[in-house]
Amino acid sequence: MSVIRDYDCLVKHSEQVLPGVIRIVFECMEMVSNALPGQFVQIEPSTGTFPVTRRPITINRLTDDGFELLFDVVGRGTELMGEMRTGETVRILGPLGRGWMVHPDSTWLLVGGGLGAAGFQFLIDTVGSAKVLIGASSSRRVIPLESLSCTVATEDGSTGETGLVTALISRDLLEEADSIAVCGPVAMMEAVWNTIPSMYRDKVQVSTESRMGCGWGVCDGCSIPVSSGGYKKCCKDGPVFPGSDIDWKRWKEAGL
Amino acid sequence: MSVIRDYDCLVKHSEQVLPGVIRIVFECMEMVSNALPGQFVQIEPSTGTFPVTRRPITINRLTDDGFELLFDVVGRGTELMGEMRTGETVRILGPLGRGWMVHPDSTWLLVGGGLGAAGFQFLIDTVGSAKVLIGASSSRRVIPLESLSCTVATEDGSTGETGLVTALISRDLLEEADSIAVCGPVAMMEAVWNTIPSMYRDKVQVSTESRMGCGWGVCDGCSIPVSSGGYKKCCKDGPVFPGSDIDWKRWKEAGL
Amino acid sequence: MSYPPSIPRKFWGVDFNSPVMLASGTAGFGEELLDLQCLSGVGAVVSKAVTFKSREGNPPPRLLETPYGLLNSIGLANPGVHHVLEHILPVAADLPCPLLINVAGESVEEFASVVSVLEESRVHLGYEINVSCPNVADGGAAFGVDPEVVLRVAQGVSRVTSRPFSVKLTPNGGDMVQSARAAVEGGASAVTVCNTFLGMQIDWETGRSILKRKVAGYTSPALLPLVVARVWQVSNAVSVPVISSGGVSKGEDVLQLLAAGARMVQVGTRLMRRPFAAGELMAEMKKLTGE
Amino acid sequence: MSYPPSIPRKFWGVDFNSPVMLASGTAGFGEELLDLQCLSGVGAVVSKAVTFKSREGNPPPRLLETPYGLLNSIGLANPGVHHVLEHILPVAADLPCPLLINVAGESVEEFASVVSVLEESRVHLGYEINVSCPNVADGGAAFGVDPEVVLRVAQGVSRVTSRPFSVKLTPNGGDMVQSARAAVEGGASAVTVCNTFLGMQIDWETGRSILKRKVAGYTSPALLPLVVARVWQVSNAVSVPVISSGGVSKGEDVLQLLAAGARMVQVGTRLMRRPFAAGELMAEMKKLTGE
Ligand SMILES: Cc1cc2nc3c(=O)[nH]c(=O)nc-3n(C[C@H](O)[C@H](O)[C@H](O)COP(=O)(O)OP(=O)(O)OC[C@H]3O[C@@H](n4cnc5c(N)ncnc54)[C@H](O)[C@@H]3O)c2cc1C
Ligand SMILES: Cc1cc2nc3c(=O)[nH]c(=O)nc-3n(C[C@H](O)[C@H](O)[C@H](O)COP(=O)(O)OP(=O)(O)OC[C@H]3O[C@@H](n4cnc5c(N)ncnc54)[C@H](O)[C@@H]3O)c2cc1C
Ligand SMILES: Cc1cc2nc3c(=O)[nH]c(=O)nc-3n(C[C@H](O)[C@H](O)[C@H](O)COP(=O)(O)O)c2cc1C
Ligand SMILES: Cc1cc2nc3c(=O)[nH]c(=O)nc-3n(C[C@H](O)[C@H](O)[C@H](O)COP(=O)(O)O)c2cc1C
Ligand code: FES
Ligand code: FES
Repeated sequence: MSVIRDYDCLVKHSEQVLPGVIRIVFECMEMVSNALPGQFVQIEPSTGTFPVTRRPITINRLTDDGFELLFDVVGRGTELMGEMRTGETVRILGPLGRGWMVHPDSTWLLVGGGLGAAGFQFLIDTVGSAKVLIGASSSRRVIPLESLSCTVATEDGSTGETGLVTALISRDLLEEADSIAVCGPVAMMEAVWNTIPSMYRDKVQVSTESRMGCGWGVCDGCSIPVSSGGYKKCCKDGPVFPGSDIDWKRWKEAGL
Repeated sequence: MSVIRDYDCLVKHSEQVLPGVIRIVFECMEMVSNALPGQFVQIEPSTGTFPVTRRPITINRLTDDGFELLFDVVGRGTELMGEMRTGETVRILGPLGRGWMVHPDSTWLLVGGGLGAAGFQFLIDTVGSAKVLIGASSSRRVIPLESLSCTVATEDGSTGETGLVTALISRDLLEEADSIAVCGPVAMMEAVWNTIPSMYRDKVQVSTESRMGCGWGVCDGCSIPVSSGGYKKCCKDGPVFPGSDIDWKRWKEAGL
Repeated sequence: MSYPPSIPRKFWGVDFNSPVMLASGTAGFGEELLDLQCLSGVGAVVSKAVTFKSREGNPPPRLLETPYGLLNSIGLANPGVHHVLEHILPVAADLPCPLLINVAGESVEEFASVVSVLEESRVHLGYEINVSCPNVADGGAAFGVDPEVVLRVAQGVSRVTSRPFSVKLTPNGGDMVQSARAAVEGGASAVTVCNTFLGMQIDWETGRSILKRKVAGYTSPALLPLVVARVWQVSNAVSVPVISSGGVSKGEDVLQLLAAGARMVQVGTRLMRRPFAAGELMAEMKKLTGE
Repeated sequence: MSYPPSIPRKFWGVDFNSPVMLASGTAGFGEELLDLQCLSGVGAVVSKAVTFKSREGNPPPRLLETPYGLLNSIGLANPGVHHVLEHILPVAADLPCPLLINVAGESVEEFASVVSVLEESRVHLGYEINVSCPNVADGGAAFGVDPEVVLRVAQGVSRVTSRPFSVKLTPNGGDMVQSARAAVEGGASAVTVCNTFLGMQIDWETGRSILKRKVAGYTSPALLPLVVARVWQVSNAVSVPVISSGGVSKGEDVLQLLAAGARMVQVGTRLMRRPFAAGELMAEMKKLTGE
């Protein structure tokens, strides 16, 4: 298990990569030696009193001396994070949670929806080769990914195929993959899950999201409904779960 | 009675005149035509949510197109005010309260303690000639005043006479004055009041201070104990009162 | 209620023009509002508390700002009901909006006595009965914490007036829903939810409270969720309209309280910083709702 | 107490090393604290609530951040007392500081039943009896609002344990001072002042609350004055020590609560942002008091 620590991380670089989507590169050697793909960090958005909790963001990739985050500005916390500038120091707790279960030498299929693909880069960099399918509303929501094989579908057809990411999923791809990683909005993930015939579902892992309090398992605030009944903690038992663990119906009801 | 309005005032200039003492010049023509010496304004220290009340500051002097404030940085509100920069716009309510009762052609004696002398400039500019006595802990607390006659006493002797301002008060000065204006910390004002023989006390006006809510008479938060029993409102009945109105004993008990 | 809500403008069958009321104790009797001309957007003014005899109020300091709010310890300072009737209400007659008189007392009987005297005036529309003050005659706890006492206070007031009145409940103990039900049973035409939460600040170096009465009324925009919850609970339990009081600093806050079940929304502390708050809130609401 | 106060380090005759306790529900059972090595400055850990049977807790979302605080609707999720005894307490045995187990129930009897089972373990020092949860067997109001019920709960617990226990009171109704007295009469060795204030946030456009249970527990640094007032009132009324809970985010806040009469000070929500809050608070306090 990786060692969780609370770091003062230096902002090395910050830029807007798409409208409203920010990339920040932090310096933190310890994270390089500790973090695993699919893990996340808890960022303190401000040095002031509010907000009272941190914000969870998936590690998008590791760099030589730190790590990179990619996030959407959707509210107050991410707005403050978008204002972080080179040279500033930010309090970041991590690496947190259980990432993708990476089996050596396995062939990966990655299915991402919009910003849900944030974090895939780390997985791609780790597993070596992977086929990636990305769905987004438009080209303005397709995050940059360095991958040998990446197919894109946009709802407005502004780039790649026109339509939903589910249309890109073929039996061949499912057959060929040893592991299937899915990450995106709940509705998109459920659609992908439903598209995948049951015989392939054992290969599926999904990365979940929930509003978080602590991020390290103490507050029980981040529950994800699981198919065996009850809940698991997104922050500690997840965020990545076997797809079959999820109770999709109850999760959608949460309206997250 | 002057017309109270809530103005968006432009900061024309801001500087530190003494350690921790700030002078800000605001543009506001309406204040020039309305304000009277001894009146104050209520400043909104921040555009954020906190603090929830404004801060009362005496108008130190009028300028050609606005007014000037002089204040001590003592807490959060004044700290924020000290950060106001040229070109910013600040919400200011005023002019507020009853100032000095200025009788035409009268001879004035002004007795100020430390920052209590803020506001004297406006009075001096209005009454033409006045003798001014200033007491302060050291030269670092003697605010600049343009006056033909100004005597200073400092407790540490760093400028002017060594000692308290009460030592500067002579029977001649009291005799000669038609009006005596006193402003400073409560303890200093009481000492001055006690130094002045009863035969001269009718000439004395004092400028009071209290923690304020509204500043315009609605909240009853700024009560000053008066000698007839009960309280008067610092913001509306004052801040300037005849010295004989004050119940010094009860006022000191307030520990303001 | 349908969502998003439209901005209500009628209350007790009267045209209020705005759902924003100025809270008791933060707008005097309205005279100063006329001077300052800050009545735009004001649906109604609630006067500061009136008692039978004059009260000089608590010794200063009466206000203390904390990092996120304000403590007040005014002590119901007021010149007494007869002075109010003779000298203040005639001036308040110029108000362009309805006036409610906030009535306080130290015994169950005092409330009705104050109202009886005020009945002579035609200036005010109705009353707000402040049962959050300590019941001096009966041990010192606030009237509002005991539904039985609330019932008697409301019945007493009902007996002497046919004007509408709201009972302003306390969040400091008791069961607000039960007290609200008692107020309605006693004849209240509305309930106000709620008066200030008890709060205190102590200087750790000296162990002393700056406010002489130590415990004071605390207000803060950060208390909005507490008020929303109580408005929601009470408005689901009683048939009369709920007037909210507490936590408002933005137009959005007013809309949230309306959505929670309030029919009128008071604003108090915000006036300390923004005398023109009512107009500002209305403008913000209109922008948000596209009205 | 002498002022400025020195930082207390003993409680219930035991060396706590620090007056800072981690509040129930914000520190699990302490296992994660061991992993994270964030126990420096922690005087004691209070576990999350334990009930007799396992409870899966409320449906998500369970947390909602508001502009100035946090709403939580966890619903006492826990694996039940037997699981806690067998699987969790053995791990918590490694904690370098005392552990109190927070006990909840839906009936007066459940509290004592839970404590009886836990008596088998030697890991914990004592209990915190959470009477702020709804009394399902008796109408649904919190146990804590009725001093008579608090007395019975405390007596029930006293009968089955000789370990010290604190009764954690609710600020949402009733009379906290009376409930505190009842707790002491029933044998409590301390009272915790207090559990979360009920709060709610509604989306005005839809009229809906994001949290399914609608009304939730609200915490915020802006509530500190409310907690200070209640700690002061209760500590002046009872002979047992008061543990404060609520509103702490700075070392100064802890000192203020100690000055108000608290003997131990819990920190909860602050841990969401600062897992190392206890150590940070101790460092700030030492700097302020020059210790
Ligand atoms: C494990 C995990 C990893 C994540 N990784 C990324 C990432 O790599 N890139 C990215 O852009 N976002 C990511 N998110 C979502 C991100 O945490 C939220 O967008 C962020 O917390 C919103 O904060 P805010 O203050 O800006 O928004 P708020 O003002 O708090 O809310 C704005 C909107 O965001 C939603 N939201 C708020 N908090 C959360 C939360 N904790 N989880 C999900 N939705 C939330 C609300 O429902 C609301 O609609 C991740 C979330 C989790 C749980
Ligand atoms: C009518 C009037 C005119 C004033 N004119 C001036 C002036 O010209 N120059 C100047 O420097 N100061 C003046 N003051 C005092 C000034 O208002 C306070 O120093 C200021 O409000 C402190 O705000 P703060 O947030 O910085 O301090 P806080 O953090 O609120 O408090 C710091 C200290 O200031 C004291 N204080 C806080 N509020 C007030 C208040 N309303 N009145 C008095 N003391 C207070 C407190 O007791 C505390 O010791 C005046 C006050 C009044 C009532
Ligand atoms: C300075 C001040 C004085 C108050 N005086 C009274 C009063 O006399 N009677 C009363 O019922 N409420 C009084 N209150 C409570 C307010 O009417 C209102 O209920 C409370 O401030 C909550 O609203 P807010 O958060 O908008 O301030 C007073 C509040 C303040 C801040
Ligand atoms: C996420 C969360 C869960 C909580 N769970 C419990 C609980 O199980 N039992 C309990 O007595 N209090 C619970 N509380 C209340 C805290 O123990 C504490 O009393 C409260 O949060 C006030 O302290 P704070 O302002 O420092 O957060 C919980 C609080 C939070 C924020
Ligand atoms: S966020 Fe606290 S347990 Fe997961
Ligand atoms: S400050 Fe409100 S009445 Fe004077």
